[in-house]
Amino acid sequence: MDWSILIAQAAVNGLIVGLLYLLMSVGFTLVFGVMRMVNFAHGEFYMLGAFSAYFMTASLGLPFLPALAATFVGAVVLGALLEWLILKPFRNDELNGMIATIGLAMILQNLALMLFGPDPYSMPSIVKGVTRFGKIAVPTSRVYVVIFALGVLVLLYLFLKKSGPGRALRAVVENFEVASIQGIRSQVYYPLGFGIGIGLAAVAGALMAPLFSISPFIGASPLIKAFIVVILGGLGSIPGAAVASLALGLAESYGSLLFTGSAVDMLVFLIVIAMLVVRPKGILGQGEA
Amino acid sequence: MGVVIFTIIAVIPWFSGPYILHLAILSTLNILVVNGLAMISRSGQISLGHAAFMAIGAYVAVLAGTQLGIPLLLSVLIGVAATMLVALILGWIILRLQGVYFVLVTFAFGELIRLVLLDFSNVTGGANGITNIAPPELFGFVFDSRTRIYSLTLVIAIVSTLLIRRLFRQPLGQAIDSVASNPSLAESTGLSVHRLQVLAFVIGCGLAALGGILLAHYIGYISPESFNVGISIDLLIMLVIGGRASYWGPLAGAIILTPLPELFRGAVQTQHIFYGAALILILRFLPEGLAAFPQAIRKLGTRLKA
Amino acid sequence: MPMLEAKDLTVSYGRLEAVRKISFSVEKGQIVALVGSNGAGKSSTLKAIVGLTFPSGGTLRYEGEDITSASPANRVRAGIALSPEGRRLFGRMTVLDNLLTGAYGVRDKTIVSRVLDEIYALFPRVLERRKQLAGSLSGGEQQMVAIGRALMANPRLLMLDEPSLGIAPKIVAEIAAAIEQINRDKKISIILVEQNARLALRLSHQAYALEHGEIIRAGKGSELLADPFVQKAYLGV
Amino acid sequence: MTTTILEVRRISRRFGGLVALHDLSFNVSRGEIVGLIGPNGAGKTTAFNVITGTQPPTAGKVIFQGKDISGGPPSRVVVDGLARTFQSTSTYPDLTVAGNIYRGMLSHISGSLVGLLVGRCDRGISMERVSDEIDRILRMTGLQPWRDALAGNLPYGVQKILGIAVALAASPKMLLLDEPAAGLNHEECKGLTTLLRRLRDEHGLTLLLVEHHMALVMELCHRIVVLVQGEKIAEGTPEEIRQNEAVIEAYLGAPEYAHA
Amino acid sequence: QDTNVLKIGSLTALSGPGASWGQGMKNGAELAAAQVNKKGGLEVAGKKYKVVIVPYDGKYQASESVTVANRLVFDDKVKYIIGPTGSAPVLAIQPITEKNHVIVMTLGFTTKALGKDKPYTFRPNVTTVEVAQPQINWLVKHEGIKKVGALFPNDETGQQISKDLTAAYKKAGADLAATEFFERDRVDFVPLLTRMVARGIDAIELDGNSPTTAGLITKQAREMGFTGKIVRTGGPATQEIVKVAGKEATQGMFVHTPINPGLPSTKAYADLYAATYKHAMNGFSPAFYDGTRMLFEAMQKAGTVTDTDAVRKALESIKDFSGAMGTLNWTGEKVYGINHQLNAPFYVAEVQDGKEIIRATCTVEGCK
Ligand SMILES: Nc1ncnc2c1ncn2[C@@H]1O[C@H](COP(=O)(O)OP(=O)(O)OP(=O)(O)O)[C@@H](O)[C@H]1O
Ligand SMILES: Nc1ncnc2c1ncn2[C@@H]1O[C@H](COP(=O)(O)OP(=O)(O)OP(=O)(O)O)[C@@H](O)[C@H]1O
Ligand SMILES: [Mg+2]
Ligand SMILES: [Mg+2]
Repeated sequence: MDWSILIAQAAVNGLIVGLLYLLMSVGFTLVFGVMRMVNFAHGEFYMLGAFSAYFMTASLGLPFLPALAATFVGAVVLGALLEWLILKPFRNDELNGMIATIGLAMILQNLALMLFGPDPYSMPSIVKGVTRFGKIAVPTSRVYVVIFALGVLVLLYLFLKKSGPGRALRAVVENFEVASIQGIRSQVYYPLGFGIGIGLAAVAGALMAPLFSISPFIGASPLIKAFIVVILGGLGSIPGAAVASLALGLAESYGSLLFTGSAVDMLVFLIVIAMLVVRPKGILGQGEA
Repeated sequence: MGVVIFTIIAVIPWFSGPYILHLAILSTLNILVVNGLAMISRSGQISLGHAAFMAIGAYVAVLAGTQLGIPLLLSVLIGVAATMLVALILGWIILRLQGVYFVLVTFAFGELIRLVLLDFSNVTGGANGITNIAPPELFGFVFDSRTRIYSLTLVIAIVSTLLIRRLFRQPLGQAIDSVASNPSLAESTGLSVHRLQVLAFVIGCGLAALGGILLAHYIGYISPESFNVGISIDLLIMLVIGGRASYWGPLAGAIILTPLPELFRGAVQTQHIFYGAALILILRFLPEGLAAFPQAIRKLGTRLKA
Repeated sequence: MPMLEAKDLTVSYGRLEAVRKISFSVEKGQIVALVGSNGAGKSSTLKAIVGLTFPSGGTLRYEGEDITSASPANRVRAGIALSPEGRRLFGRMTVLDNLLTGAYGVRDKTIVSRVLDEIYALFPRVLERRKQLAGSLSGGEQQMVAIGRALMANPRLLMLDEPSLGIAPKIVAEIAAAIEQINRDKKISIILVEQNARLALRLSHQAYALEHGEIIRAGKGSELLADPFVQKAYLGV
Repeated sequence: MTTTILEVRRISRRFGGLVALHDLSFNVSRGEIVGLIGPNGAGKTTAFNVITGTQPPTAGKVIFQGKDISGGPPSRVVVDGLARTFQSTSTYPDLTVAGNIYRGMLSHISGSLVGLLVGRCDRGISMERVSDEIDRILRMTGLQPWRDALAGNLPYGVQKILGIAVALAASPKMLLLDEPAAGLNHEECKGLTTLLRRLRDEHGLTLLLVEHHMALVMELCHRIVVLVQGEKIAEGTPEEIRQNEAVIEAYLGAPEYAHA
Repeated sequence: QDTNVLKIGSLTALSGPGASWGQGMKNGAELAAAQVNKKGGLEVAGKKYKVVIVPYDGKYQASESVTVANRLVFDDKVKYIIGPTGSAPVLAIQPITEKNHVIVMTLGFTTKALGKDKPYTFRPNVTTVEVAQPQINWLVKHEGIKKVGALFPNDETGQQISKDLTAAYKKAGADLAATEFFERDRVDFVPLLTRMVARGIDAIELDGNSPTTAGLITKQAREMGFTGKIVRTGGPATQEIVKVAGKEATQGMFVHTPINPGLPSTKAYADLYAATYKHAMNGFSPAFYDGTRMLFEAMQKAGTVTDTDAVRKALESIKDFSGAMGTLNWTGEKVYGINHQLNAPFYVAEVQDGKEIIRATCTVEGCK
């Protein structure tokens, strides 16, 4: 391989990984930006999503797509229930809410550990082989995930910005009372919003399951990536998250090409800090009151 | 009342075995460190990178001792001072951020410090850490038994609590409170939000550094992983569960949460589930933290009477 | 049958009774003014009608139905809308999103776009600023959006809590004209709470003066304007 | 004495593409009460923010007592003697009225560490005199009856007065008031007028106020500056402004519904 | 009844990323205990002891492990600890255990874990230091690999193994030409692999990585079209790797294994484990089963369960112990200054269809 191909390959790798990161973090961005909740259990729902996809395909013999849909629906319901049963008292308290999700994360991870054991599971790829764009090779399974990721994002963006329920969700979270006097059934929207965020996390886990491995501990990575994406992209800004994820993917890809060791990761954190100082509202962030 | 309970709790370890003493020492160190976190929190900011400042203090002090042969007391001073300097520079830059942004950036800083400690292994010993750290020593008196160390850390914990209590009865402390409760009003009455928050941050990180240094000398071993983000989260949990708004908060949080995992330790499979559930329940029923427990009881009492 | 009827309405916050057993009614197509000093209980009355607080005593009937314990969402769907005191916009949403949120329960899209156009015609400034985040608007601009948001619900009973607060004098006149026009053209009943008592009384068909949670004067707007107590206490004559 | 205390020199302020203030200049003399009026969104609050250092101007300068204070920070500007109140109420809700006033005084307590941190403060109040000083401000603003009430529970009108009291606690030379009369009823407005006039007459304060309550503005102000779309369109005595065609057209309108 | 109880602490990672290894360790100890208990207990100096394993979670963390060690030593008053999992934990608890003469059987890979000044610490599993050189010699000779690339987690294990392997490859006449470090949580290795493959390597070395990571690297390397050899000269985890990477990607891979399923004693243990815990054992489990049994034998030899000094000496003197893994001895004098490192047979295997086929049998001296 010569350098020009290497650089192009790194760009493609970076963009793909960036999209995977975006998928991992978008549910977190939603819950964080819209509901102002730092959801430390995000990674655990990602993990549960991966397990769900695994068991539905391996044990129940479902095809992948229905398994994905079932995972999403199940996760939305589970998320809504958990919000209603556990997180409701913390709706207006960012800090206590955050700690409650830490507790939730502990419970979920260790329940998974009890149920599934510590050893990794592996799911067969949905598709095999390598797709070639000229001299650049990309595993076909990743191409699929990327297409899904893009679809999910567009839908989510449209839901939040253009649909009535999306707007209502933002309104409820900003002011429960005032939203209710716009005719919105406020009580329904908190669980729904959290549920959708959880659903997205689970779908990301399910989509990523065939690419990576599945174990009770796979939630850590998406959580950290989500943190970084949210800082870089700005509070709950979906386009911001998209740009941030791609930038992160590219930075890591080129970084690994240029530096050794943890230099790349250190660099990422330095950029994150610098970014917050220069543009505290994120790459595409707008001012807010 | 609180004082009486605390005194009883503080005396027990002297009459128990080394294991209880160990937990007691950790609790007192946590009181010190969480006091630092409380200081920052009272200025209206929440740090998720507190353990990183314990790490900076501990590594600087220990390396100053082992590599440069600096005597202990001086190395402690150097460790704390270096940490406060880092906190000053960092705080000056990042304290213009508010709310969750600040939380996230301190988180990022914590990760950065961990990576630095891992990567510059020729100085820091990398992931293997530093072993054989000598026990603390003051003017020739070596704190090599647990009872001695406990006496030292207990005194330091109490002194730090009293100092903070005193500070918040002074105009300076009240100014810090003002900044937390209504920053724009504070600013418009001549209180520099930025400077006061930086001050609180520097003091808070200084306390963390002292705690980190004492921990290093007590355990005799440090590694980057002794101060990872998980520890920062644990500290924050202690603060919130203990109560953010009162001097008793860090005391209650550290004294109850440090040994709490021991309660469930026997239940190997389920201990973390119990712990997580305990967190959620405490937050649910005592959102102001354990320090508000007496008030909650009183309120319940009046409601029952009425 | 009156459009809205309050009987012995009481609103309490803990031990404090902000509104004490007041009874009044709003006829269809009327403008009713509530005047009174600070803390008299005007806002509390409006909040109780829309369901933001639940009355601790008394009943509320709206279009013949008992709504005393209906949820706010249901009341809004039945045609009650409030532009609350202190504006209370969704600061992190754009002006347009704020307005559209007001129309949440309105199914008919043609109504939504028609009312939107009416609001833009009434407040050109809002049209200009429709893409800005509501939180960064000037005080008066926010007030305009708050009024607009209540109109977007296409209500049959519109309640305005201090609509002229922070509004430039010229616009106050325009808002006053608009209130009359809305009432006349669309037959919307209006409850108006105002510190600017002269304005409120002039606009109203029926008026009540509230003090310490109790109705101390009731009558036609013009009657209250002429009342010596009202003149002294609220008009500074 | 008619020396200039505040000099606003050609300030501008943009938000993205929006020009909120354009090339605004005016002066305020010591002991004067000046009104700043204009339609909604004209840039009055923005002008306040720029003068008090809450937002930096995109161009121009603000000179206070001969010193360039543009760009803040606000706390420094306050220590220099220029204080402000907010358009909405702003207090420490969990503290009593006296406690709020004490908080307002913190930057001026001499010999405390706060002073060191905030910078020099020559008009320091010694710790022993603090409670006298609180009483003085309570008397000045007529808040004695509320002394021990929690700020968060106060009626709206009283909270607004408390806002002024807290600003006074920082011993300013000049006070900027953003819509002090909004939400006040007729009685309270009258009280406010008296209070503001006393502050000027008896305590020598200079006042700059933004207000839509024309009766109050016309009665109180020596001079009025009119802003429209970020630009000054008129400046003069209340009489002149009342007659000014452009001002009537842009702002005052027909007088019928304006505050009596 | 006058049955005596012998408590043995188990300080392993039961939650978090090290849980897979930690549970294998704990289960090994429990199986050993169950075995003697079934026979009525461990007979030492005429008394029968019921063996009780006290298992605690060290979370793979130094600070947590210190607290657990305190609890085991001072509260539960145990004299023997199986564990801890990981190097930082073992270094962190040694000040307590050594001072209190508590015998520790650790998995910590660091060379610093063993030493003359740490007479109570033993390691019942072989590490890279022991296994790398013979296997690499064999691979270089028989498979002709020359230019090797390797990815390591940026932690103590990774840093240590990277050093050891570089030296070993050099000694064998090959070159560990490209090494990369990454953060432990990483799951995507394509960028790192891209760069490594660009250096023209003909083999990838997986030693030093957790099974999951090793599996992911294998899978992703094959996905991007890497056709060279993939080898793993340390760390028993073939099953997990195959699980993660799939049979196709692991075909023809060369792995280290301490387990020869053809050996009857090993098979017996594997069956027992599977029957008891309903899942297959991992490669470290037999080491701790054997380690615990060696401990029992040492107690019997010393005739005491309380005098750990005597037990330690008896343990050191055990020779040719027949364990589940084969014939076991102590070694390590040369490297660590003390013979507290287990010397067990190990194997080079080739993965065929997801199964290990033993290709060479090795000892510390060399492979055949
Ligand atoms: N949420 C609340 N909790 C406690 N007390 C309240 C609450 N809201 C209002 N009050 C009290 O109830 C009384 C009536 O308040 P209300 O807001 O209805 O008066 P208002 O007539 O609208 O006055 P204003 O002219 O100031 O708006 C006041 O004494 C007020 O302090
Ligand atoms: N942060 C901001 N971002 C964008 N636009 C802003 C921002 N702050 C203010 N503006 C705009 O600048 C203009 C001036 O606002 P300002 O608050 O100064 O008006 P004002 O004269 O005080 O009006 P009012 O009398 O209604 O309070 C308004 O149109 C407002 O929407
Ligand atoms: Mg009101
Ligand atoms: Mg304004």
